[in-house]
Amino acid sequence: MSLWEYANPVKFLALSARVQPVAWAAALTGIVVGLGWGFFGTPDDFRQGSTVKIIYIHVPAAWIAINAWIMMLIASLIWLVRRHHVSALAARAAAPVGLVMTVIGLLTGAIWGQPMWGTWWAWDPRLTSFLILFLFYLGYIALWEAIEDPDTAADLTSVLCLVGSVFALMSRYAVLFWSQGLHQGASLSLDKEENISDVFWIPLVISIAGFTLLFIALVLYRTGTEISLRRARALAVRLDKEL
Amino acid sequence: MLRLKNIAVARGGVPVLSGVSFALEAGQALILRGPNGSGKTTLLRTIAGLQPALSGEMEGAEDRVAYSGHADGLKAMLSVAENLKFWAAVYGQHDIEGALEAYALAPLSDRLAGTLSAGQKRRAGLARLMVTGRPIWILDEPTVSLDAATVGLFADAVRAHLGGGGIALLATHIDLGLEAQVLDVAPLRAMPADLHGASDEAFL
Amino acid sequence: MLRLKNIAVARGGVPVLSGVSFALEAGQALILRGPNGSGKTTLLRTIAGLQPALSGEMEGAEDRVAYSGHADGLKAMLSVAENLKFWAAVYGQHDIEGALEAYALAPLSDRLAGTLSAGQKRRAGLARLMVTGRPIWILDEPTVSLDAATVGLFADAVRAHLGGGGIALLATHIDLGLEAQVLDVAPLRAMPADLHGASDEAFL
Amino acid sequence: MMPDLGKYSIYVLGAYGATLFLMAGLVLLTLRRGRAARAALKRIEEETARNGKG
Amino acid sequence: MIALLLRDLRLALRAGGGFGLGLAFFLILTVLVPFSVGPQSALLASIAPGVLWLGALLACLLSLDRLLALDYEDGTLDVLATAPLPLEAALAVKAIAHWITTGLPLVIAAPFLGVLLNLPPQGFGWLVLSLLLGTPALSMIGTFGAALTVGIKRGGLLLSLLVLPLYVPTLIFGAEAARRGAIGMELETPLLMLSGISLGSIALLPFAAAAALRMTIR
Amino acid sequence: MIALLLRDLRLALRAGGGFGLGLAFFLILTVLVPFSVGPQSALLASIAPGVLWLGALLACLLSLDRLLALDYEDGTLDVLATAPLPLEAALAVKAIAHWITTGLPLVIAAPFLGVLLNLPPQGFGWLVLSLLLGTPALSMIGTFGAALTVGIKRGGLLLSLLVLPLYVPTLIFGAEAARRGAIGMELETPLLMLSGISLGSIALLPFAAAAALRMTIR
Ligand code: HEM
Ligand SMILES: Nc1ncnc2c1ncn2[C@@H]1O[C@H](COP(=O)(O)OP(=O)(O)OP(=O)(O)O)[C@@H](O)[C@H]1O
Ligand SMILES: Nc1ncnc2c1ncn2[C@@H]1O[C@H](COP(=O)(O)OP(=O)(O)OP(=O)(O)O)[C@@H](O)[C@H]1O
Ligand SMILES: [Mg+2]
Ligand SMILES: [Mg+2]
Repeated sequence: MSLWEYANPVKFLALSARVQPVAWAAALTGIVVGLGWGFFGTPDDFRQGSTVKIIYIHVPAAWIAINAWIMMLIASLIWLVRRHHVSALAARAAAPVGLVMTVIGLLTGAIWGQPMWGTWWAWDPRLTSFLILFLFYLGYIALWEAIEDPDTAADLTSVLCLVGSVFALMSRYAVLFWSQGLHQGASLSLDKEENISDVFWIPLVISIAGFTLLFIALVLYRTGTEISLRRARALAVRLDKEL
Repeated sequence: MLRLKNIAVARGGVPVLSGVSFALEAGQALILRGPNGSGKTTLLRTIAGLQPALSGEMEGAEDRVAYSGHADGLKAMLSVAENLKFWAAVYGQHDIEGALEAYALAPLSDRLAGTLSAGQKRRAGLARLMVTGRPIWILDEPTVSLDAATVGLFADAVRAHLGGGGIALLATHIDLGLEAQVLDVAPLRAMPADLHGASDEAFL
Repeated sequence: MLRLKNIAVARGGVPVLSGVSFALEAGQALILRGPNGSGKTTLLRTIAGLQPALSGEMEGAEDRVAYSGHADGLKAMLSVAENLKFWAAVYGQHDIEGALEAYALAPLSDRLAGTLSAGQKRRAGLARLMVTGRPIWILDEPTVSLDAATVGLFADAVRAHLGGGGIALLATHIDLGLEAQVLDVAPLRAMPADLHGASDEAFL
Repeated sequence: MMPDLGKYSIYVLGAYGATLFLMAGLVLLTLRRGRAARAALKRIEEETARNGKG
Repeated sequence: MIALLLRDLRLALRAGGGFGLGLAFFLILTVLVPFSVGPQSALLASIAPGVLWLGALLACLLSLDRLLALDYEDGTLDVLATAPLPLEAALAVKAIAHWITTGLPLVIAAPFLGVLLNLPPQGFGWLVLSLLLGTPALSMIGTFGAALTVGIKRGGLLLSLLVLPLYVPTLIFGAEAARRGAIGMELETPLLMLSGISLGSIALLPFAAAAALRMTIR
Repeated sequence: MIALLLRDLRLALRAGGGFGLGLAFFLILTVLVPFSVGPQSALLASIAPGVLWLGALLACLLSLDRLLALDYEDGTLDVLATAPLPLEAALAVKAIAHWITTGLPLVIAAPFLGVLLNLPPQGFGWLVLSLLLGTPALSMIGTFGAALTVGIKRGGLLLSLLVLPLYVPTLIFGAEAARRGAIGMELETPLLMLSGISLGSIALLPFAAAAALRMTIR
């Protein structure tokens, strides 16, 4: 059976009904364990003190924020090329989740910045790119909301997502050119020597996994909501076709 | 020649008509009738190529259609003659005299389109069809706001177009005095059973 | 009662009609006829109080008029019922059931006005008149885009309004089957000799 | 049980609090909207079934 | 009148109604400022109150063209003008609805954007206060401008042009108050002037706006 | 195609057509900046290139909603979509017309406004050059945004919201080039990037815009 079978809303709902309980439970476990361990069970950093505990939220949120957009990009492409409704609706369902995660990343970063850098906000390239990503989420959601016809909305938001991704990438280079950074470099790469020590690393990875599962569970549920709305609309139309 | 076979059309993702079939030879006209909301506008827009059909086959429409919808496509800040000249140029034509004459627009040709009355504006909108040089005219309620005399001018223009080997497809609620076939779309309403290809079909 | 005496009206600074006089008692209707551009819209807007008359006297119109022009005054993003309720509230009324019923709008009442077809939209626009509670209806080409059945509904609504002591003033190009006086405005076209009060008179 | 957060306690607690608030909000709104949509669908499905077509 | 206010608010909240768009514009504009003048935080801090006031003003300005033009196009204004409601009251209500959907969110969002521009901590309260006192004037003046330009197709830019000069006094006193607040100077005078402008606008401009509207729709 | 270009230019020149409105907005905005950030000339000089770029960008942005919406409302787009002209070409022509009527005047006016903001003398040439290279991208990106939002009633503010993030790279490189020019730094890289963005947009965006437009009018 091909993967595309699940592009059928009914099949998708059936599958998602089976996956969802597992996803929710695993997400809850991951988040509780990851954050709990991070908050209660890890030592303070010798330089950053207890603020290092923010990392267990900040990094997973930032990770989801970026990957949610990539998922939306892929879903948009699938919709444009193969016109599978579920993928368009999944993109729509993911956007608000990505937006909230972006906000969490921004907020926790800002809170972290105050004790570490002495400022809530600096125009560092990483921070700035993130803010631009936030704007792209806003525009994408606003376009979905503004268009009445669901298929047209799916088409147009997909085009926006494609073109927007190109411009977001260009913005990243522009921002790097424009300002030098304060922000941490990537410290989670597997091949690098100076990885952060294991005490921080393990709860962080658990937390990232928890956030990712939460994202999956939320998107599955929200896609189901969108499918219900479309289905209700389709049925309603056929009912009061009496004109 | 324009041939439709078993066409189904949708509006707002909802199928409104299905099983529309007809064939028009050069010199023939077809009048669509049907109550409000039956899908005439949707069908005409589909034939004009402004939206895709749900299913079915269509032949002979591509690049041969001149469409005139509820809006007139006139710029308020250009004079009637300028408007017509622009559309003539877009369609690779030059002469607008014939069109001005056919709708008695000569006295208004230097007026800005924005200062015309409802009926005068419609007249200028109809004249636009004559400068396209396209063989198939698709007209959605062309005589809205027109007085009786102008409806006569319009009927003459359509007859001349048909006489020259053209085809005309009209949706209207009133009688135009044209000798043409009539297609009542009311019985063609899309039934739940034959909603194939509706964009929301996957959700049922 | 609505009485006009020797009214002259202008559009874009140019007088279009002069010497318009008529009187309507409760229960009477008047249909304005005239070719395109003769000034019917201008006259109706003047009577509704949307623009001043050049000269002449008018009685009985103030604050008793409900006007319906080429546009319908419907918000695309509100449902039909919400639109009607809003207008009812503005005119201090509450009940919209009668209006929905008169135009068979009940099945459409939860649809957003923006998704209606041309004729359905017009129907909702006409229903608005019924929730104003105003005695004088002024209607500019009310039956544009309406199918025959709905024209019948409209005629019934007007008859009911007249029967309740109302007055109706209509401009139309088609026959509505109403028993009403008819005023042809064509002979009333403003002559250069009687341009009293035109806004450019001072320059003559 | 509560770890000693030192002078940074407001920052850490603030970050955790804000996050929990936002995530709870997201989940609750998602569930609420989902429930409403599913209920509406159920209603209309029943109506369709009653009308004997669909 | 309540019906009109409720309708306007409901329309603003509906999909595509534009609620929150002014806010988003404000946000984006604030973000663009560092991109154009550079990321140095001292420079940004010194222009922050002015930029925020200017941003709020522009966000307000850009939402003005929806204020009356939509009602004009679909014939609502024609009907309102012949309805029992006095046109002055209708316009005042529309200005209030505009303030609630545009001005108020801007006031609430301003401190957060102040963070982005490194506004000094002591300036936040004064910034919010000055916006709270000044934005009602912006909405009311804007309604007047909208009434002047309503008949003009896509008159948005013309509207901006007409309204911007009228906004100058509000902007000067508002930005001055916010700037003085940020650097801890005395700021009673500009705040008083700002309140005066708002009160005067609310008291008088509905009449001017109604007069203008009667002329444009005729 | 020439006919379309000429018609657009003629419409822009007619009364109410909007030619010069973008320019006037640019002017007023520049004048408002000293009112909002205060009159110190050193501060103004240091933000001048950025303010001028931002002003040009906003002036461009605000004229976008006339670009297609008017043609949509009066049915012209429906007819254009069924006309022999490819829609991609029609949209490219409309972007060119927009640039000629909006971008070009801004480029020409920028030096004069630079004087108002104490822009250092050596910066004038670079400012003009950077605008000349960057404004075509603004027009083309704007056309794409307009095509996305054309069916939406008064989508002006939404249009701004969608287009502003897309404008970010152009703004950064443009303003950076102008700023470096004003203080005499090396500026080859930003100018090259700016040209690259413009050329890329002109080559690719007409296709995206035409695709979007086909979706909106159907
Ligand atoms: C509002 C301000 C901030 C924003 C928008 C922000 C954004 C980001 C982003 C986008 C990432 C990348 C995550 C990934 O690559 O998956 C990240 C990672 C990280 N951030 Fe921040 N950040 C902010 C402030 C801070 C502050 C103040 C600190 C600490 C002093 C900090 C510490 C870190 C660390 C340690 C990482 C992990 C780096 C890695 O493993 O790649 N951030 N942040
Ligand atoms: N955006 C939309 N969303 C959902 N349904 C729509 C939308 N637009 C139109 N409809 C519906 O589609 C149907 C067909 O409309 P269409 O405009 O084709 O009818 P029509 O035959 O032209 O009617 P009229 O004679 O009133 O112009 C109508 O029932 C209408 O309510
Ligand atoms: N803005 C304007 N400036 C100058 N003349 C105008 C303007 N608007 C309309 N006119 C002219 O005024 C005259 C009266 O127009 P009006 O709209 O009242 O006619 P009408 O009788 O309603 O016509 P129709 O039946 O076509 O609707 C027309 O000749 C028209 O050309
Ligand atoms: Mg129709
Ligand atoms: Mg008329």
